[in-house]
Amino acid sequence: MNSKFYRSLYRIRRVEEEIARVYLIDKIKSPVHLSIGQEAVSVGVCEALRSDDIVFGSYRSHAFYLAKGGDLKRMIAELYGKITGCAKGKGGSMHLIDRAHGVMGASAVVGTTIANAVGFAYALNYQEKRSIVVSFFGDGAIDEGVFHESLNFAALKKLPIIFICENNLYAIHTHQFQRHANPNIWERVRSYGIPAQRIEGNNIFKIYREVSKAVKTLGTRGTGPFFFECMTYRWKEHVGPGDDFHLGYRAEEERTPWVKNDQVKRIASLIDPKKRQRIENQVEEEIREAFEFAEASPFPKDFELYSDVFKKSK
Amino acid sequence: MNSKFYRSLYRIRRVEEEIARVYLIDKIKSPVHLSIGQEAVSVGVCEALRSDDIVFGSYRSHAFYLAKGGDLKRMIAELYGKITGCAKGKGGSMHLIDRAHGVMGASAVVGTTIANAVGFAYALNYQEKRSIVVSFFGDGAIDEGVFHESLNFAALKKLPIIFICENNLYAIHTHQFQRHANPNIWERVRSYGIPAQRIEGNNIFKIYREVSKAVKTLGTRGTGPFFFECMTYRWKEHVGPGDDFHLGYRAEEERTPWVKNDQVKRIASLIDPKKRQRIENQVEEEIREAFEFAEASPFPKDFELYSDVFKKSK
Amino acid sequence: MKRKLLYVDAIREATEQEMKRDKSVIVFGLDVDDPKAIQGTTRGLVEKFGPNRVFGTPLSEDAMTGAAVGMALAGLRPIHVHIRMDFMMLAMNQIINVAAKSHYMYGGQVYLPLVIRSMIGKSWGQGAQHSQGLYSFFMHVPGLKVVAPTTPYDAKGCLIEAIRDDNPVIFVEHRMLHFQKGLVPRKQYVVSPGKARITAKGKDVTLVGISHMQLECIRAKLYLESVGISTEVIDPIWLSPLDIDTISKSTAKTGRLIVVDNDWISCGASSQIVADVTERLQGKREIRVHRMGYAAVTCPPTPPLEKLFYPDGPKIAQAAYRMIKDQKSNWLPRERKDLQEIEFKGPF
Amino acid sequence: MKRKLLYVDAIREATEQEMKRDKSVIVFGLDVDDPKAIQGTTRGLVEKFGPNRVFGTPLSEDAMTGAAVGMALAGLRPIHVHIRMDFMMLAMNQIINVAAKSHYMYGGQVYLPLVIRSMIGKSWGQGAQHSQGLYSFFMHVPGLKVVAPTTPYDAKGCLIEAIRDDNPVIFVEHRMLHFQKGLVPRKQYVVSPGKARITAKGKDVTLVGISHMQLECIRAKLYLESVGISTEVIDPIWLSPLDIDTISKSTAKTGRLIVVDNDWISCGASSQIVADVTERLQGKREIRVHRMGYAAVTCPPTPPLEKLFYPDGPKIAQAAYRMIKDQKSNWLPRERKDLQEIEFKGPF
Ligand SMILES: Cc1ncc(C[n+]2csc(CCOP(=O)(O)OP(=O)(O)O)c2C)c(N)n1
Ligand SMILES: Cc1ncc(C[n+]2csc(CCOP(=O)(O)OP(=O)(O)O)c2C)c(N)n1
Ligand SMILES: [Mg+2]
Ligand SMILES: [Mg+2]
Repeated sequence: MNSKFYRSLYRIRRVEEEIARVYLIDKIKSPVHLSIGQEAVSVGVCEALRSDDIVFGSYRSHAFYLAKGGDLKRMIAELYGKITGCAKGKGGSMHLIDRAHGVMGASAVVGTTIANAVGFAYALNYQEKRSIVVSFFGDGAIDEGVFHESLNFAALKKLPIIFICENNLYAIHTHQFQRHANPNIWERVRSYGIPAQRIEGNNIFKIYREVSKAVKTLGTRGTGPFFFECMTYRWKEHVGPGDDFHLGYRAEEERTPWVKNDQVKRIASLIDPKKRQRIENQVEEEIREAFEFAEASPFPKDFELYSDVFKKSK
Repeated sequence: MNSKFYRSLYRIRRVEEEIARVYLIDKIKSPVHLSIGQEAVSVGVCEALRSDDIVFGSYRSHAFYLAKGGDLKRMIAELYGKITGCAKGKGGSMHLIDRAHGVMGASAVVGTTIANAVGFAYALNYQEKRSIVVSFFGDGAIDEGVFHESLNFAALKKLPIIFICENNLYAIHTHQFQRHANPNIWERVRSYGIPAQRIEGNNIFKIYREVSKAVKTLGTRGTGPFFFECMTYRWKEHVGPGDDFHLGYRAEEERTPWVKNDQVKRIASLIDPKKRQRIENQVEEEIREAFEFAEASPFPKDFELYSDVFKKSK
Repeated sequence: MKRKLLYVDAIREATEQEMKRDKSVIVFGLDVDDPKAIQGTTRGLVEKFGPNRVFGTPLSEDAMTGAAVGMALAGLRPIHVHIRMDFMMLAMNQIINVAAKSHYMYGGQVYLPLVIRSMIGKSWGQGAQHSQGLYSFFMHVPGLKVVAPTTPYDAKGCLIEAIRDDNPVIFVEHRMLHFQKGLVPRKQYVVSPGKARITAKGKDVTLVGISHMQLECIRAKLYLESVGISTEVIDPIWLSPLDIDTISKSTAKTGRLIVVDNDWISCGASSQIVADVTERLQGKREIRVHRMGYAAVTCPPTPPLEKLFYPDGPKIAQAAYRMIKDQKSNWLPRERKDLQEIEFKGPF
Repeated sequence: MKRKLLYVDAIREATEQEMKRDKSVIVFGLDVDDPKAIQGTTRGLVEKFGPNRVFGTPLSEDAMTGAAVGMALAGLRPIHVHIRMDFMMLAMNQIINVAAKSHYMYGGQVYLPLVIRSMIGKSWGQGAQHSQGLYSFFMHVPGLKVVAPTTPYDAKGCLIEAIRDDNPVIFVEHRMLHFQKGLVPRKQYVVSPGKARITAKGKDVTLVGISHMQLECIRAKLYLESVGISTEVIDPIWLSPLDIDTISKSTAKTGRLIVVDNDWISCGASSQIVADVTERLQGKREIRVHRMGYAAVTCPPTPPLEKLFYPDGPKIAQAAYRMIKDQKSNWLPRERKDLQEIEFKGPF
């Protein structure tokens, strides 16, 4: 378990560090929203899922994409705008997808995929499939009406879905306190009759444990939905590769406890150093290959501009 | 007090009965959404307000328009599509307005005026005016995202606004149970940190008393908002003048207790019969005049089609 | 083949037949399962297919449209119903930013076999917020198909086509067409994009009538007959993709094009069609063009103003007459009682 | 009069001056009070005017737009800011069904002095959901004004005009214009609807460039100069109401009209302008017309496809060249480095 966790955590952290490094040479001509510091949520949740379970998320998409098993090569190629990208270069960093691994997409408009996830869960029920859906979103999405409409419907239909709010305290530079009189997201959700709890401290074990319980319960239909508010923290700027403490909207000290409590280091310390080295070597190799793959891949040809507007029906 | 209540209740009831009667001869070429049975909510609330307080509502607009002091002649003329109507015949029954009496409009799209009311309350605060805003809406509006966004903002800014949900159990023909897993509107609202309660039984005194308390509190700024879920019942069909028990979506027995508990009759029984007769005569006379006024008024002239698209700025 | 159905029943039949054919077709939206059954178009479906396949929803246009997208992603073929086009303004984010774009922005990996049915209101004081067309919004954005059938025959064929199409289709109905009667075959058939219908042959002027305005164009044609003008009338049926060829050809023949829309003119379908035909025929054939639509104001509910708000048979006839004979003519046919009820003939 | 400002600073200055003049002007919207201050356009305002007049909001586009309507009803003159046009799809109900209609449907008794500022994104992988124009939606619906200034001078003058206007104004900015520099007078002035600006005089062809495409049209004009073609360039500035007279007159003079839009073509502003001019000049002057805009696909973020997606100077020049000389010509000017930075001159 620990080595699985570690591989996933380390992989996400290192992929994003590489993205941040490469970003400076303008190979990635796309906004990037890094999850550095928040990886534990994606990993804790996705390790509790089966591969045919489905996840939806937002533009801050790298972590859940990778945690769910999304193809790394195709992700980096997508960021490079290459035809080998997971969306042929037509999505970009904010719209990662990997159907084969249950990553059903991500939206640049806050809140939109919550409703899509709910509809998908309805369909799974209707189709009598065993898989479930996870909807990832930030604390900013709570403010949007679609969040409430979606909760209401999911509760009404008792859908097999788990809502994961990654509460990193900020929507861009605006603190939750500036947006909610009562910063009690989980309580709002309970009023719909949905079991909801807050998980403090970016704690990967706790997240994994609680989500696993919910997944198990959802094995019986008509028992959903579930909701978790996972407290976490974004280390980097909202969009882009750098820090942002100079902006003054938050103090570096606010980050300190989260860095001390870094889940990557925490899990690293729990596994055998040799095993750990092996994992790290494998991941580094994979990352090197992925960036090489992206570099070497061609851009889409001109005709691709006009492909994929409509699907031809059979 | 009782006679004031009675005059207002009786007036609304009788106006709508007249509308229903006249409707059959097609003078009113407009959808009409009658509040017969629900008058106690509008009256109980509006009697607690001052004349410079502001109300917003929905297409089911007759009761709160009249309860707030809206001009009867201009209302009936509006239903008749006449130039003397409160919106010159350009609004119709779903968009009644009377600025002089603080009736700031009504929308045919469910939920929309909730946000408008919140913005108005923000402005009153900013302008340091003493008046407050009341936002009327049905149980159907609860389902809409804009309701939640509006509550969140109103709570955040502690606005001088009272939300009144007229819960008549149905949105058109769909019962609240078919729309909410948990029919606990007031509880949802409390999760925003807004004082909220349900008032049972269409009880005009209770409504008046509780709203009066809220109004008083709002005299001190930064104490809002407040929320009341007022349980009530629509006797007639959703739109139009008739009954609708034949449709089968609700049983006539469901109405029985509400008719027994008719607040018009209840208040009637509390006042001196002579006084009552006088009130009734006055109201009947006023109604007769209003319909005559509407009948006698001309339709808008052709040029009115193109007026009022833009206001000329000075 | 001689069976006549109301438009609403044609919709109902198409839905039922497709639901029988394909278990992935489901119907949902506000009030689809209530006693009025969306003017009858969904009558009986919940009894036949059960409440998991046919269900009413909370008043949540945004999330319910988003849910329809999610269902389509999962392989269902949802039909989501709105009782007014106006209410779709609450669902624009999901339609414009998600539904229209998913196939393209995911590089073709996902597709959305989704139908959004919606209705345009008219008369009886529908007024500002229950009368809008607004389908030009959906014609503007790549990735959506738009259809506005006017006859019961096309209603059935287009709905079946829309259900089978693997892309999001905005299906525009008009309340004044709902109780029109016309021949409708019992079997399933499709009316596909790419072919506008010439509903009347003529040689002096081409009238294109969209949605309910098709009926007004047919009325106009009859008025024009009485003054010796021969009118070609075209129903585009599918607005996106649009069969501009048929309209261009007809205009090349008649030399005159009037597009009558059930919507405002500015940046509307009439502007699109007129601009397209102009670009195509310039340098080849001199033509005259004219756009008609809602008056450029909010829809007023009071009957005398509402009458001025909409194009109608006499006004359309007048515009054609002016174009052909004399721009300054005051000729305006008196409304004929016998043209108040027009039944669609066919089969086409 | 020689002072140069960035577009963003012109916006900021206009806002500040108007807020000083009129206490009823307030500014709110997501992130208006954050450290980035909407590209600097709201920088310093909260310090000057306090958090009651300048405030960020929760992510609630629908309700915040509705709140702006309510504030305007109460006599304030709110400026509500969206950082992308795309996000306005969440606010369509309040804009289309409420803001556009209130003055009319309440018989002129209320009015909404409301400005909605919004930005179009481009490049650096903005992609599907951060790149849309969509202002044609607002040009379609009566009751809204729409303006898309391209120069710092017009940005300031139009914003002041919009703030003082008693009707809802959709104020369209383009992120690629935000850091353009140009002459901007210190004093307050207005740039009112009703007057398009002829930004270059010429005789062979009329180019109308909307928003950022104005810049590309000016580039095109320079390319065309090199092959001896004289171009008249028009910036409509206000899209609704639109000064079609100026465009018509210019087209009557040159005989050729190319409208280059920062949006899709179908049912877009380019269709509207082409159809309008065609209707006006038919029978008077034979003209050639052509519309250009986004390719009819979702905006792809990958640079090579994105380049194909947008019109640009060379492509516009090519279209003009073909219209004038030879439809089949392959002439396409090489991009010139010296045209990469174009600064707006003026004052106009
Ligand atoms: C509907 C919408 N409004 C505004 C934006 C601009 N925006 C982009 S990210 C963001 C903040 C979202 O915060 P949160 O949901 O907490 O996610 P986080 O970035 O913290 O992961 C905002 C406001 C948007 N993308 N979509
Ligand atoms: C946004 C929107 N969706 C759907 C409708 C159609 N509709 C009109 S009234 C109504 C029911 C509203 O119920 P409720 O809010 O409880 O008010 P009531 O009619 O009971 O007073 C519906 C769904 C609408 N007008 N607006
Ligand atoms: Mg956040
Ligand atoms: Mg109700």
